[in-house]
Amino acid sequence: MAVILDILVQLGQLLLVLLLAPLLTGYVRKIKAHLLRRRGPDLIQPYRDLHKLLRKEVVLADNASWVFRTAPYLIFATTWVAAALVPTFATGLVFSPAADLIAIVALLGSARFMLALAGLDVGTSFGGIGSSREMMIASLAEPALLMIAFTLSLLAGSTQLSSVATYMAGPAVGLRVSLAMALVGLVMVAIAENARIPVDNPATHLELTMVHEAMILEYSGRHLAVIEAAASLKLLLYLSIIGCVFAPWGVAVAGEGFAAYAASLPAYVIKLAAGGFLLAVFETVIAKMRVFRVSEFLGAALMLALLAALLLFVSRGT
Amino acid sequence: MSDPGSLVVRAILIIPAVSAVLLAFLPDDRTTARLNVLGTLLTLICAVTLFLVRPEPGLFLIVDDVNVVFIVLNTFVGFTTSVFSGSYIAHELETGRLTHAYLRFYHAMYQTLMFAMNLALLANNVGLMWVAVELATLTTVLMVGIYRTHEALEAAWKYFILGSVGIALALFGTILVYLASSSVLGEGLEAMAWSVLVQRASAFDPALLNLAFVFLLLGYGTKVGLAPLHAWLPDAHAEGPTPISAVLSGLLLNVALFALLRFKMVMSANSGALAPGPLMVTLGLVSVVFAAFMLYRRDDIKRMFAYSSIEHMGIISFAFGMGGPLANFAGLLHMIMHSLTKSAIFFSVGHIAQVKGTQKMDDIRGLTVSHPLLGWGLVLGVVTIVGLPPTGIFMSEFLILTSTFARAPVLAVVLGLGLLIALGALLYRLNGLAFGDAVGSNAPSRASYVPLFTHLAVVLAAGIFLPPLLVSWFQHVAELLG
Amino acid sequence: MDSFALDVAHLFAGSLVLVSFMLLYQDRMFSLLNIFALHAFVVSVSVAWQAHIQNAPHLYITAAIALVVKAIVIPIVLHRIIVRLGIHRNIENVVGIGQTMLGGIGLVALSIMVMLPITTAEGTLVREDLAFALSVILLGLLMMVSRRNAVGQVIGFMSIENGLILAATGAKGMPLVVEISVAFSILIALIVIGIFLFRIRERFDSVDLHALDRFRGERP
Amino acid sequence: MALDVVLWGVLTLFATGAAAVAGARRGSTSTFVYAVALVVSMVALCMAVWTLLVDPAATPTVSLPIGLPWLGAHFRLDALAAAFLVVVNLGGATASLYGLGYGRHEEEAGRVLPFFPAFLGGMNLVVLADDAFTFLMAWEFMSLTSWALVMAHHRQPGNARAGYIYLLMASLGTLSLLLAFGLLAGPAGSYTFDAIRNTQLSTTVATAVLALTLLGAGSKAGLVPLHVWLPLAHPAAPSHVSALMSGVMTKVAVYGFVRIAFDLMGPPTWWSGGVVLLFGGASAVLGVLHALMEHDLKRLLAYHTVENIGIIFIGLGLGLAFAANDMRGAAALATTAALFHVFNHSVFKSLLFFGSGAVLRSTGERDMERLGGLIHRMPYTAFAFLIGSAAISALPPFNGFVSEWLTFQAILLSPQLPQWVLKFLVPAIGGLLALSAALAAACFVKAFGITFLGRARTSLAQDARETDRLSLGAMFVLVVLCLVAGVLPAYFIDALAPVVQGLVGAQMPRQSAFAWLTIVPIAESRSSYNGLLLFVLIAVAASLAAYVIHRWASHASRRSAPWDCGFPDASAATQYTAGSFAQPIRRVFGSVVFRAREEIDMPQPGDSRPARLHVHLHDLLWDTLYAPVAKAVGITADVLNRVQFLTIRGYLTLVSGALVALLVILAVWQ
Repeated sequence: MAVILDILVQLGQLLLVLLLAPLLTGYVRKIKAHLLRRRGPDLIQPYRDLHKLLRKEVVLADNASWVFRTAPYLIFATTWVAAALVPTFATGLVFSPAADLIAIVALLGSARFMLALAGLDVGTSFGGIGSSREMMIASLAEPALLMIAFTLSLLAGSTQLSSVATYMAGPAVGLRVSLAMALVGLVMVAIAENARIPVDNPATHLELTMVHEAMILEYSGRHLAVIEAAASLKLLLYLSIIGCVFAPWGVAVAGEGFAAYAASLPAYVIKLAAGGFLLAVFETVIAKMRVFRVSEFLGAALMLALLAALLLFVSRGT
Repeated sequence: MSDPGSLVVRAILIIPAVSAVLLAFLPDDRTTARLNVLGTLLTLICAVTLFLVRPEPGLFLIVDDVNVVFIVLNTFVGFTTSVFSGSYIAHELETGRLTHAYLRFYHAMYQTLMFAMNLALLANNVGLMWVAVELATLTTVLMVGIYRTHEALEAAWKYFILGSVGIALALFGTILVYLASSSVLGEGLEAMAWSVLVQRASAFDPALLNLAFVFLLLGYGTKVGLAPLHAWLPDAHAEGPTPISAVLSGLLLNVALFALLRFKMVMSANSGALAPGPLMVTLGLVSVVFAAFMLYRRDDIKRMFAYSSIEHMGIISFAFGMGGPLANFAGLLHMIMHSLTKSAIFFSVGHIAQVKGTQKMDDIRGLTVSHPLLGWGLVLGVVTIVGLPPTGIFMSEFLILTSTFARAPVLAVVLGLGLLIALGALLYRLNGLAFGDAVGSNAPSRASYVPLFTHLAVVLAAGIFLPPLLVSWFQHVAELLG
Repeated sequence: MDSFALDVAHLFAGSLVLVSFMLLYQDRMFSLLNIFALHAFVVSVSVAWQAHIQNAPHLYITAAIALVVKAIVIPIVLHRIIVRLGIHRNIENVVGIGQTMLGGIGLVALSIMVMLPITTAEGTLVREDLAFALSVILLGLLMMVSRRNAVGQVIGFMSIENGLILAATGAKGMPLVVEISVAFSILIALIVIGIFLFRIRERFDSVDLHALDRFRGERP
Repeated sequence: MALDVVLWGVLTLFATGAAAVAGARRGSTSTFVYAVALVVSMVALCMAVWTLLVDPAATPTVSLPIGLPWLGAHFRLDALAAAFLVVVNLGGATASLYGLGYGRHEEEAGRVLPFFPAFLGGMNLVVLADDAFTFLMAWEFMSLTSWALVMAHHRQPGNARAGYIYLLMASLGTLSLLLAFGLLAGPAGSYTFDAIRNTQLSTTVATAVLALTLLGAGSKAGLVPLHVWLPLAHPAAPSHVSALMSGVMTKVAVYGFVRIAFDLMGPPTWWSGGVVLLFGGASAVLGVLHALMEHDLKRLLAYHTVENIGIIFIGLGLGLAFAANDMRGAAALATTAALFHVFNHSVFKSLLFFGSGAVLRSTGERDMERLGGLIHRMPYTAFAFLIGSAAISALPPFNGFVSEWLTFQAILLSPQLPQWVLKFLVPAIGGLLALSAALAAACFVKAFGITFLGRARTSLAQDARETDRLSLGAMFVLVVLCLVAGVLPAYFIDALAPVVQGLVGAQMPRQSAFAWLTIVPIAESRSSYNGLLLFVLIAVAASLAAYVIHRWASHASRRSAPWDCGFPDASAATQYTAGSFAQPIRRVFGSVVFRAREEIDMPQPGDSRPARLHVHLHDLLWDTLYAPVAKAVGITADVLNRVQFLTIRGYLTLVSGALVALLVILAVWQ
């Protein structure tokens, strides 16, 4: 009985992230528009877009193979599962032992792998550009992320996000330079991974510097819809990770009952809102950089993460 | 001396001697090759019976654990080479490189050489052995020059001069040994008999023995082909008829080394004498490394394998120089394995050079395509000679290297690198010779494959299984070698 | 055996070394032959003396062989060859005579040094005889090394053989087999050298080994 | 019993090889040889699995009166041997199955068939050997037979050189192992492994042995900088042999290292772990970077072997470091990770080579730049290759991820190491590992994407046909294994427990006992992973999404020309190529690692010749390590070669010089 209840809560999180993700995307767009003194689309505009796309017919390129057609669903499913395994409103949910931070990173890697292949499938030059650059970015972002995981594990003795969150909420943490560096590194990686400015521009289509959009250029209809949904989920996932690790306040622990969940849910939404706001501000004040500067950007993230880990040794003094 | 054993021993000497005389005078060249084979076969059969009956040692001749294996090896390779020689010489007659008169001479010399080598191995008298080795040298000098080309004459001349100097040095060493022993054993034949020398060596004057050994090492070492005394060897191998190259590398070098071994036993039986080990190790290492580098710049296929023989003689000297039961055993094993393998290589090389009409390696390519049996025979031979398993050479090199490394790591590393460098050169050439598109004549070869593959099979079998009898003999000899 | 006999043997051995030096010193073909004949003669006398004092009549044979073959026949044959080939010019030395002599003295010193620690029952004289024989051998080698001309080298080689005979006869009671083998090898050496010289004459204009060296395998 | 069966199997293999020499010309020989190899491998595989699962404690030994006469040949089947026997024979069985189909069209059958079973037999013997002589004999025999297989297609340009460098490096490796055993066995020559285990080594000797073992086993395994032969030799062989060489033979080399470093040498030292880690890290990153620059499909795979060997050695190095500090649990984790990766890599590398073989067969091309769009022509091969790519890129839920994840978990334990050097080194190695994993994914996007996706770049790719069923069968067996080992790793880890127990004296917690088959290396609060759950969740989520959308939203689709931002009907030549795909990464890493230089040849206006882009890459390791050696050998050979052309007088001088020198020595010595 308890197991079924646990699973229900887990399924609840699955639905929650799925429902919240487009809202987050819409929210960030809205804030950005406000910052540019535009009105911007509705908060729920992403839902409308998805709905519209889902109902449209798919136009497949002549050469598209089954990889092209199955990839969207796999990308979506993988990202969704990954997002559902990150502690949002509660830690220690029943499926959370299925994947620690490293596994979650790897799941995102799987999604990216499929996406990059899909970009190559039709055999156009734009798809190739996107895939190639995406993999270059990932090749730097992933190590940075893993080094951050290393720093956290060093501190919390775990890569399990639930455990990390519990530890970070506890009194033993204190203010640490390492953590700040890890946070900055993580933010940089999140920006790169989510194709945000300055690494990529999600709102462009005719720019030779585009990455993510180049890969999905050939997608249409429901395929495009699930890919967009996956992208939103990914943004949510990263904000959730940052939230649960660096702002682990108000997170319920699994099994505390629905009252606790009800209390922690608003905290989660507030965290997302704050994160989204900061992202929008950041994106507004900074300029897009050349593709080959990205490696320096991410290299800095990697260095920060490494420094964070090494500083930890020094500050711990053991 | 009328027991069956001594009869056999005499037969081993008489058969080749009689054959030599017969072959020198019989005119019909069709049967001479067969007679040659028959003579060596009979000698081989007699030699094999030595495993069963062993005569009492006399003052002139002896059969003991030390030489019995080498006698059988000698007659065996002599026999297989004569088989090979049959088909080789037939081709030489066809192409007109040899005339009938020279053929008679060749066969007579071949049997004389067999006689001389058997005598050297059987001799229980240092003087007699010296005479036999010299006889063997002289016959091979004549055979090396048999083609009478500029190169052949020059090679023979070089061989003759260097060999004669070697002879002289070895004789001086022998005289010194006699001097050392006669003051203890008294004058006469006793003072020159192995069996006595080894037993009484502890009483000899060490200083005299030391001096003697220096001369013997250089004298017989010239025959062995140790660098820097090797100069005659590559050219003699390259310019003479290939059966002679096979016998030279396979047997004569061994016989000379065998002579050195006998003296080394005397040395190690005398505690006051200079340890011969360091000298042999030095010469051996120099030979290995030198020959290994020399292999890289060879164009002539036979000369290349001649250098490989120098390398292997170096390995063997090194092993005996290191001493100890393992290294000595390995050295003995290596002598046998090398002689079988190298002669096998020359068998295939001989036919290859005949078929392709050249000894220049740049003009020989893709043998496994054009002549699969010869080509693969060569591949097997080279793979064996560089010490790849599962052959006897791998076993002996394994023992030498592992047993040395624990005692003298630097030496083992130098030796190992030398082997590796040689392997690099030989494999590099093998690549060109055996693989790729075939170049040159594709004419089928009327080769005798039996000797080639018999040798290779024996070497392979030895790598997997050594007969216990052989092992116990070797272990006994290894003990004597100290 | 009295010490006088040994002293005489010693004298002969010493004079052989002296003759070896004379050989080294020569730079004319014919005088080289003559000195070699003298060399062989000294050996022959020395062997005969040994036969006398050791009471070993078979050594007389060796002495006779040395006298007849090496002191008479070979010089004559070589003389003819030289005349026929027209190579009776000066011998080309690799290094100067002076340096060669210096080297020779060094070699003699080396032989004596090497022989010093030897202790035989017969005493010091045998030791010095051996040292002389070794000197003759080393000087012969030096001669082979320092002469460019084939005839010179052959003579150098034969002087080595003479040194060997000296050593062999000095070793008391050494079975006959050794002497015979020495003679035997000399005989064969001569035959073979003759054959080669003949062939070499056939194909080259001189027996100077430089001509041979031109026909080496593998030289580009 | 199991050991006897395997040894008989090996004998059967050798006999088959010998028989194949005789029947090489006949067509049916191929079927016969591969069938026998398949059966024998299957039997040996069953025996090994049985030993590992049912009876790992029993270590049967057999001693045969062959080999070194007074020693005999010793064989022993312990848990470690059984584990590697599984790898060897799984690879052998699938390669034989693949060969049944693939080998039928072999042009040089006579050069493949005799050596294939012998190669398999040799690898089995290495794993079973229990004395130094038998071990080295089998080891070098394995090299020799694989060399022969590399030389099978000797007429293709480059193969002869590949074979040459291969055998030379293999011999270098054997030589150093030989010397290592010389040290281990001591001057008395106690060559049996039992005797070696019982000897105590001094620190100096242990250092030398470790260095020599790294050199010996590393050169066979393809550890940087000893890897130069590997990308040349592996691709040169027929593809099923490439699979064996890359997937299995390198593992046998790992076995050799494990056997000596963990088993024979006794307690390790911490710095040995550090050294191994360094080599492992360098191999992982350099291997994958080289692979990224490579456009030859098989060579790309071969470079990936270097990378994966690096990952395995990282695990082994950690195991050594932990074991040296008596952190048994951590050592068990690291070693398990390495051994599991051994298995995993053998599975997916074989799979990928099979796939590349199928491509090679149907197109005759290995150059990716001339392929493309094969997914339409060879759908099954493409699917299998895709799974293999995902697995080797360490993507969940496949097997490659699990072992890399375990390695990461072991790395995360490194702060507990007392040595400061290791404390700093291991995180850096972790960074390298992460980098290599990410680059591997990039590389396989390239490999799969350029080869199978997009449009055909040449008519060869256009006319490709799907490969035969037997080959596909072999591939799909491995596909299933990739997935099974990925979603149910608990059983595999448990199977390795006795092996690890024997090596480091501890084992990981029993994994199959955890709820939901989650794998938990240390403790659940620390880290855990559940491939099964992820797989099920992803499968359900994807199917659900697809079902819901198709049911309630839309399922209509139509075909049309690609959109491509409005560019009309571009030719296939405008696709991204392998070179252009790798360009960003080349820009980022290449300038340092490869001294990459791009040269643009742009014609003047009016000039009608095409513009060209030349990319120059340098293999710095080759340039700095190998080329100078080759040059030095060449110069020495030239100098010494003058001795061949002296006059007789010159030679006589040498002889006299030697004599005088010896006499002088004698005079001085006395």
